Amino acid sequence: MFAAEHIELAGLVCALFLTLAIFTRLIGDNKLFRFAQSLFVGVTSGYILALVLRSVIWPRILLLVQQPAQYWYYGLYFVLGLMLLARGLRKTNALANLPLGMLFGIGASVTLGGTLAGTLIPQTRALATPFTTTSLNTWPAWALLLNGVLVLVGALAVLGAFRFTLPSHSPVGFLSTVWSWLGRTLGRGLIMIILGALYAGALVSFYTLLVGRFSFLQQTISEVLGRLGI
Amino acid sequence: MRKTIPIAAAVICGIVIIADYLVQVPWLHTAAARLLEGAVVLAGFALVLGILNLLAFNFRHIRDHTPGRWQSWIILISLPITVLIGTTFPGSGAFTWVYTYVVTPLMTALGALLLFYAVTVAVRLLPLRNGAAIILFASCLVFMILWIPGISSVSPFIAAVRNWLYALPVGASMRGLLLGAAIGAVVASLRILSSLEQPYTGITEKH
Amino acid sequence: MLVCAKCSRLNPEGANTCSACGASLAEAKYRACPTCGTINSIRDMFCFRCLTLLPPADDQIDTANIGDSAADIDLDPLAALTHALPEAQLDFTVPPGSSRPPHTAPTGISGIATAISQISGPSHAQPSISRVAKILIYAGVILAALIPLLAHIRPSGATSARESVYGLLQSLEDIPQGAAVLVSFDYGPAYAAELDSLATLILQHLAEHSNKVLIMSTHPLGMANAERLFSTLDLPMEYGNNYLYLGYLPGEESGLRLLLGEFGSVFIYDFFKQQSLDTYPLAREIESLSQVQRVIVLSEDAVTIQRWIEQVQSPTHLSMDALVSASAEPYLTPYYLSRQLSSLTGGLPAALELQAVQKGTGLDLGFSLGLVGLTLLVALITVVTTINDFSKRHKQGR
Amino acid sequence: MDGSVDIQANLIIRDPVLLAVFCTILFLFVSIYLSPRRDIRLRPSLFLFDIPEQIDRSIESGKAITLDIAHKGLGTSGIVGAASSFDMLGYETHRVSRLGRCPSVMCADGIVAAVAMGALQGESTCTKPQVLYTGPDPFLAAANIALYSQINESPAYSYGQASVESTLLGQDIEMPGISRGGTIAPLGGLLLSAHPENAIFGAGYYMAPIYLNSQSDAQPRLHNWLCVMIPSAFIVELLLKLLGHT
Repeated sequence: MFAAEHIELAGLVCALFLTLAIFTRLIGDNKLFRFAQSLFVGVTSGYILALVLRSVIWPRILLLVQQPAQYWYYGLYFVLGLMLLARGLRKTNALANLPLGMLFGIGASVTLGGTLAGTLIPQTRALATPFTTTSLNTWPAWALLLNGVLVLVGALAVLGAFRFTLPSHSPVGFLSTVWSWLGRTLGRGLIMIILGALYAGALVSFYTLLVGRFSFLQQTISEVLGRLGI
Repeated sequence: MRKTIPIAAAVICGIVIIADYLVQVPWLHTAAARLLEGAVVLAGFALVLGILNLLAFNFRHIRDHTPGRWQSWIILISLPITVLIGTTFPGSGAFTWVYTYVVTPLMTALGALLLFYAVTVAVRLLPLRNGAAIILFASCLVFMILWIPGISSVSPFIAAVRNWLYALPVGASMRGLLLGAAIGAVVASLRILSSLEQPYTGITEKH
Repeated sequence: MLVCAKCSRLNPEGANTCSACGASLAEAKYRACPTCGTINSIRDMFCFRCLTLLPPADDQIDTANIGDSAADIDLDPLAALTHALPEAQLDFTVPPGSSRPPHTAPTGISGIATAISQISGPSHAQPSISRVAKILIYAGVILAALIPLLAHIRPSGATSARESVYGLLQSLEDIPQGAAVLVSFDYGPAYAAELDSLATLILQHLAEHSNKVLIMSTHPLGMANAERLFSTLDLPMEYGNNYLYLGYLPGEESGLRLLLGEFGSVFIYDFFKQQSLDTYPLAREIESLSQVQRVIVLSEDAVTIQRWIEQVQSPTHLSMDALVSASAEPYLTPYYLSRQLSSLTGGLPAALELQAVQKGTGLDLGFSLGLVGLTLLVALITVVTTINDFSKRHKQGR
Repeated sequence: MDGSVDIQANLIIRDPVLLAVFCTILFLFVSIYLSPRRDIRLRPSLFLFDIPEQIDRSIESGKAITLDIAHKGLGTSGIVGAASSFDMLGYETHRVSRLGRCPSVMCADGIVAAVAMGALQGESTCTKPQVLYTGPDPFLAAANIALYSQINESPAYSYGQASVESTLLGQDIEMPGISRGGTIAPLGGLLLSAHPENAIFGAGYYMAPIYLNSQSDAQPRLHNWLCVMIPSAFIVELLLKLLGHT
């Protein structure tokens, strides 16, 4: 058998090789990169599948087998799960409609409840907060008020940029036109500003990842060379 | 039948869970929890279905002698081996080894590559003749400067600017964006729950 | 080259009717670039891909297409950036008889400006120039990423940090001694370089204050990440008594909603030893979220945090700290401003500042210098490309 | 939990505001969908109006039609967002199948993949299932899409929720004509910079289907009403708070 340190050394060399194989993409498309990519898809999919089998499905099978009277509903889930797998074959295709219908009902209601309770209501209420709070921080009252107005106008302008119907000629049409105009001008400008902020954040984030990889390469190369006695 | 039962299932499950968000009734809560757990288990089965699909897809490539099928071979060999290690020796060193020395370097290296592409796309976006791209890049540069660690030590003014930028232009417009997306999600969810939209029964709309 | 709106054939500029189907070309909405053949909107002045100046559109066509509806079309929030149309990248087959004009060399001002502006063009059009620009940019990026490894400057004196760092410190101080904390590692190994330092600082703080830590993940690879991080740290914590790996929670929104119930019914076995949760004293003591005093989520993407807020924070009103990748921080700002998040900290810059503030020392400026380098690189690209763009427009004006 | 407990005694409203808002939205939803059709003038959107044309041209140029639907995920999160992609899929399948071909679909979500499989198997012209599951992680999806494009013919047109990671990597792989709608919002900036041609995000993502299927005028109307509700709710909140304070 191999000693533990040999296995670790093999791992380090493997990690080094795979990292460099991915980085060869910078030079151009090549076989080495494609090899690494295929391996990535195979191993990672396998890893995630093993994890799900082990931590989601297997414990529930055990519970069902050990205490069928208490955990009978797991049996129902497994039947539904097998029906979902029937989607893979054309003949049994329609069987999957039932579990999928269930999943869509659950997914839509969870999204609906969560969005209402967690985003739509609190964020709308937060628009009013600056107008009613007096002891928020050291800001003077007029600055707080101005800030509140600007936040309100900004948020409504961005919302106005996502209107999908043209203003009608009804009495409310005028307000609608103004809102659309606000969205077209201020709203779009603000969208560009946040896109810039997101872009900057992403650059910083990816920069950190690259620096992390470079320091990994530096450490691993010196460690591998050290262990090999070079 | 092929359509009615799934639609009924979707609507009933939806009503039970949404009711649990609104009111607190013990038996309703239990029913909702059972359904949610079912969704978690079914999500696991969906992954199994997905992986089977992936295997079938690659198997077809090998059978059809597609050029580049050696890549499919790698997937078809490495995937079952990893699953085997993971399920038969779950807590073993072998599984950890696979994670540490194969999955991690591959994923991190792919992540690190992104910086090159992210910087390069700047070149592509800029030569648009309107002011929008200019605003985007000006804002990007300002925010990048504000990200530099220790920049607040240079002057208290910079820290104040950063706070203001996050509180006002970013905070306000992001809130607008979130509200817009939330409205979209609410409308789409209601359409599914009211079975106006039923993608799970197969393609319904004919154009 | 005008694209017939009816049959998509290419017709020479100035033609009135399509040579293939006879439809009027006044309806045409797109035309092909004479240099690279890319299809552009008829309203565009420059080719989207190669920046060649497009011939001025016929007045008649302009009015027919733009007319009154121009303002409406621009209503699209992104229309400002969407001049180039998706067909731009489709390979249009040029009908026989009309051959593509010979490739003409670009007439940019300086070599590098042209090179950089050409980079996104089709590689077969100007491969050599494009490659030079690509190499320059890649070299710049590599150089910027090497600075933190080479330069280690640590000035004396304390560092002052951004507000979010103080917010996080305050928020951590508010956790009572010995209270139960749920930490979710919702990031994969790809973002470990960014979030590991923050995770380390949090875990050390919790260990020092003898908090009870429950660890879970909604990312398939998150638990393995947490395990790896714990194995590298030498924390005075005992498994099962001070900390516990609850495990991986799939199902995303549904899973998080389920978390409001008892832990034992969601995570049947612990992740580490695959034993029933009841076997651990910590799990017997803390059975559900109602006994947890604080939720700390480390996440690589913003949507995960949003989901946590929507499904867990809003019904329970628990205090929640979000430690995210730098790319996600702006997205979550409204939640911080509305107090749904107790603190919001993003990226390695915040982690470095947090370290410096905690130790009361100066900051290692290596990373800062590298980021300055990257900013300069982006600024350089911006300036060069814009100058090139303006010079082309100027020439066109003359 | 005893099933025989008195429901009345145990019924507690969790959050009165949530209940009120939900009831208002439900009322709006029902009344708008029950009311007679009205003429709605949709805002012209270059991207969305062009979809039919894009599909036809892709077929003419002999490229594969590929949809990339659903963001990363292992659960129910992608479902609502993907619902708008299914309309696109139905539309596209119908259009392509007239020519005896079948679109390819890539999904990063197993549930969405299952729906797409059913949709394609239901079409008589699609002999082989053309759905590729790309895995629950954005990097996995990116690698998978890349492999797909290297083995197969390159995808020509794609629509759906995409993560920045897979978009950026996909761009480098030079998939011709890849064009994606944004996710619900994250990192729109990068997505946009990778594919400025036609990124849509935010509310736009959910509204895309109405450009394909003008049967329903109710969806944009409901959307508008909900938009109007936000300033109204702000005013109500402000009044309530001011009255409560004074």
